[in-house]
Amino acid sequence: MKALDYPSLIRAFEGVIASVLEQKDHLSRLDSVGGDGDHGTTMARAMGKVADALAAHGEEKIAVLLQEIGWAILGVDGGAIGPLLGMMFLSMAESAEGLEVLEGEQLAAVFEAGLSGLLAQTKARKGDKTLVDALVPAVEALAAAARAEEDLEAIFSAAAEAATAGAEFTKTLQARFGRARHIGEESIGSADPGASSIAFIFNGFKKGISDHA
Amino acid sequence: MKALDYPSLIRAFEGVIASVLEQKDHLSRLDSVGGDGDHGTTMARAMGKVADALAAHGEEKIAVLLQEIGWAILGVDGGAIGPLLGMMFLSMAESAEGLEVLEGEQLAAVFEAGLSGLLAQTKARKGDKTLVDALVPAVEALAAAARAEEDLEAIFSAAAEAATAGAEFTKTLQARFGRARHIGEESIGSADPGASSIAFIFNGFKKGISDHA
Amino acid sequence: MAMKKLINDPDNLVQELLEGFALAHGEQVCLTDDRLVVRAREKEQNKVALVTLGGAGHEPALSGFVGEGMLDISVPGEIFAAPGPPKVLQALKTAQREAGILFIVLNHAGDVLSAKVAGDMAAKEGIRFEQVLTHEDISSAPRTDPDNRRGLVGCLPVIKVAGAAAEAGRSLEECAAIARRMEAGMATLAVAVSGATHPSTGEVIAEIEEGTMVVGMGQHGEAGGGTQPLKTADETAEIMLEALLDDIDAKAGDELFVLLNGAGATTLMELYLVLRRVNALLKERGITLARSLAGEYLTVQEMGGFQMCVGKLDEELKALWDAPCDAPAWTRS
Amino acid sequence: MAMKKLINDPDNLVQELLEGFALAHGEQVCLTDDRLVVRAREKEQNKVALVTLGGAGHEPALSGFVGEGMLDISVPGEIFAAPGPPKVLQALKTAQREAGILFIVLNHAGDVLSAKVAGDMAAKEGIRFEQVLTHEDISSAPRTDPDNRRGLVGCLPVIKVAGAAAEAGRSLEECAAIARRMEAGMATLAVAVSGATHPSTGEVIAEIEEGTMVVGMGQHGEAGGGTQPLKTADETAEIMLEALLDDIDAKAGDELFVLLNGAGATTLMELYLVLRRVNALLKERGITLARSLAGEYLTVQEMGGFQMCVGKLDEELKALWDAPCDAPAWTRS
Ligand SMILES: Nc1ncnc2c1ncn2[C@@H]1O[C@H](COP(=O)(O)OP(=O)(O)O)[C@@H](O)[C@H]1O
Ligand SMILES: Nc1ncnc2c1ncn2[C@@H]1O[C@H](COP(=O)(O)OP(=O)(O)O)[C@@H](O)[C@H]1O
Ligand SMILES: [Mg+2]
Ligand SMILES: [Mg+2]
Ligand SMILES: [Mg+2]
Ligand SMILES: [Mg+2]
Repeated sequence: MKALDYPSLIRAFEGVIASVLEQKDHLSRLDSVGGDGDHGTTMARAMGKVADALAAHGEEKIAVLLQEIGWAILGVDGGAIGPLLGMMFLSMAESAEGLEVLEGEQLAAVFEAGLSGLLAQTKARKGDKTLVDALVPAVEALAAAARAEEDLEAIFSAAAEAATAGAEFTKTLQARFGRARHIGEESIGSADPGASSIAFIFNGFKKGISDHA
Repeated sequence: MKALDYPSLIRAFEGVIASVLEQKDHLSRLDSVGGDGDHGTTMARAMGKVADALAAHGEEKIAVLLQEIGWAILGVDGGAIGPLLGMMFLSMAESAEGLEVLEGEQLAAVFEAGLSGLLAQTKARKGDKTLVDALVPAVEALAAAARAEEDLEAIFSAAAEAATAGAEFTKTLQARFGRARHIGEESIGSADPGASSIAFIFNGFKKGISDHA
Repeated sequence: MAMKKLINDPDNLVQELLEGFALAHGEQVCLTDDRLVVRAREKEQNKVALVTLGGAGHEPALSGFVGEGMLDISVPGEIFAAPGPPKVLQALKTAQREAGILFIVLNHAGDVLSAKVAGDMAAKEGIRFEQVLTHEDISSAPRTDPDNRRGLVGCLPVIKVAGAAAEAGRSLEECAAIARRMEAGMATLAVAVSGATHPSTGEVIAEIEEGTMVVGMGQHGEAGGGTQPLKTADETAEIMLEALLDDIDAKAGDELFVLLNGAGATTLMELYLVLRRVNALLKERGITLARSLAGEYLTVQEMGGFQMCVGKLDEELKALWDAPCDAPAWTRS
Repeated sequence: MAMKKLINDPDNLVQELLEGFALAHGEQVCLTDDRLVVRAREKEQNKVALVTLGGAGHEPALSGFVGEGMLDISVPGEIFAAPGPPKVLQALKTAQREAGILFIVLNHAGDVLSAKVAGDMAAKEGIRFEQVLTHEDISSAPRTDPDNRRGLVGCLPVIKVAGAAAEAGRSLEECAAIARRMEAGMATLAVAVSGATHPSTGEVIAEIEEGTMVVGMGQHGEAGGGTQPLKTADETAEIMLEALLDDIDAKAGDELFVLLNGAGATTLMELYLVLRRVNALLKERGITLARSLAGEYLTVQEMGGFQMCVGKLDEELKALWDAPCDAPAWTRS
């Protein structure tokens, strides 16, 4: 399958919810190193809101669903992660406006719009030990595979792999954004919680799509 | 020696200071059982003030010295014990007004006045597990011996013995006054700190007088 | 539990803290050379003065209650220890006036004894004063045995209404009657959830076992209540409120104040949870929560826990409660 | 360290505490259905409104700063976590007026991100506002790297003077300029002496080794400073004050405010000792302690320690500092 339609987008998000919830405690533990230890809790709350949005889906439109998910995540009182992920999905929604399915160039463009939407919120860039380190390679890999007209499983596999590698790479970095920046060199050796969440999100997309392929 | 003159009163109080200071920690520990654990500290501060009063003695008059000691002890910011002991010595001073030496009936009367002065401050009576339990028998023994015209050593020995027995007896009692009353039956088994101080005070009188007899 | 406190020489502790206190609240209070805390702007001589005494270590109490519409003078003692009678007498002399002095004493052995000695001496010197004893701790004795009830944070509402009455020019008799009416209608209960250390000796004040709480704790960690497993905020509120309402015999239609006084480490957050539940429970009984206060007023160093004080209000007491005041621990405009 | 807190269901914690808070301070604040804390008496529409946002668990901050002469609206988040942008947008909509909104944001990633998203949306809707970021923590970055300085208790004096300016009818530009001037001249440093527990998770916030203190602790127990043996109050005051005066480049003849903000378990007693020493040190340098505050304003649960915030004052800022205000955490008549 090459085109992402509404039902598969639903399944993709179901995959995300499962993947992130499984890692709740792990994510909080990562955040305890230099942050306030709440990342898993916040992500879990965000996933609860996403689940509500999925359950409530009225209009079967990709852009509407993405927008509702974006707003749902923005609505989580949860510190840094909500505005970042929320704006990512809102920006994806804007770019997906009017589309019935996402494939090839359009799929790439929608995720790239999500990335830009997130980057517009923060000065953090690659190397700053934030979720950006996982998201940038993930979206690059996804876009490349989509433009190469690979099928959905391959596209999301590539993205998941890149996100995982990006999150892994943050272990070597020193935090420069978010609460963890305040511990300086002590942050080296441990993965950034936000980057890890991105990895679990893309792995969730992949699983959601493959399981129902 | 039968008459307590000014120099021997000085020595008696020097004995009191030494005796009480030696027991500082012990007294605080007793107060920890049901009180706030400060009795030793407060008594030590009171003894410091008494020492200052002894050192400053201008007029060599018994009543003046007793009054200065009373005021000095009243001036200690130390909870229950200051007003009680302070008023005891002030009352003794009043009764000793104009006397050059204390002996026989006068000695008895001065200490009885001290006891009354203290009892006027509180509703506590014998059996309530307070310093009254040591002071009443001590003054009774002292007065009886003084009236029997025994010599000073015997008089203060009798008083010290009675005070010690009175303090010891408080172990069997349940506190009904002071902070310790709030622990109820738990106070049984441990001596009352104030009563113990009275015992150390009278033992101090005795030692101060005998050492220089 | 080792002491985790930022202090200097323990022997200067009270003097130093009072100097800092006077600096922080220079618009409201002054520290005199004889270590009395007095109002920055003296009250008119034709109005009744309010004086109290008590140990330090309970900041902001009691000196934090000095100011317009509240106390004229507080006589601080040492840490947890009453000031000696000479200082108290000095305060009564300083406050002396024809209108008289309302002399508020919390029922603790040291305070009462010191107040008695100083009061007897003041009376001999012809100083006019009325003493009001606060003793509203229901854990230390039943209502029928008032001598054995400790004075806890209930002194604060008493000082507030009596202070407002004095400021309004009411007579000594009237001020005393108002203070006594407030006092008679109120009751306090303390709960402790974690201990504290004595700032001068470093010794532990009240050891509270892990996972438990003690209902009926005294103002200095004196035991006196029942140890029980740590409860929720709602359950704790219920246990305490019920006992207090019983004591003051509160009935549907009554109007009450509720004062939640943090012991030191317990957060305002927790006090707000308790207050919320208290309000709901009062509603169920048809009682009105007419006034409330939540904060740290009379602390026990860094102890965890709080005191709940409830009391009956009538129209006059409410008006006095609402009158302006300007003290470090309570400002109303 | 087990949790010794009186709470109920952690999931309702913030809602419950806000309900209790609104009950306790009903004369000053209201809690709206959309969980904004607003003033009980609305400010005139022709005056600039002040809005801020921030996590809960720091009581009385930030909602305790809502009231006459201070904030119009605070948007509480979850415990230690910023509110999401929709709520913040709602606050900006509620406060919307021609005079404009002064939007005060503490520099923490979550707050800043939420404020940006909400602000961008509000701007699109034509809502007029100016954002002022507070970032005065000298431990997190040097003055040359303002993006990386956290916003600590310095928000309080900024809100005070800007709130007074707004109340006086000053324009949005003027209010913003005043807020920025206050902000630019101030610096904060925190010290922690004992840890705390997170009230919803029960997890330890900041483990502080026995007998040590950490200078440079963040608002939520984030590390960042140097661990050193626990010092006396005087020594601690010196270490902190010196670093702060350096940062703001204070000189003889300057007039400063000093704000000592207890973290939770540290007593007022200790804060008074520190203030006393700060005053002496300033005197030595020919600097005037023009205003001071000591109390619990922005806490970290039951953490032991405090924040010292110092800042430059001029005649206008002093007058604004002295203006009346009536908020739960700060009342001046
Ligand atoms: N300014 C920022 N820019 C980009 N990412 C950020 C920023 N601040 C935080 N993050 C990301 O958010 C993650 C922490 O999220 P979370 O713990 O939910 O928020 P908070 O730090 O507010 O508690 C970090 O690991 C990092 O990836
Ligand atoms: N009301 C009272 N009447 C008689 N004695 C009392 C009374 N209160 C306390 N005491 C005595 O004082 C002793 C405690 O003294 P101390 O510890 O110095 O005072 P505080 O209890 O104020 O700390 C008690 O052991 C008791 O003997
Ligand atoms: Mg976090
Ligand atoms: Mg004692
Ligand atoms: Mg405190
Ligand atoms: Mg506190």
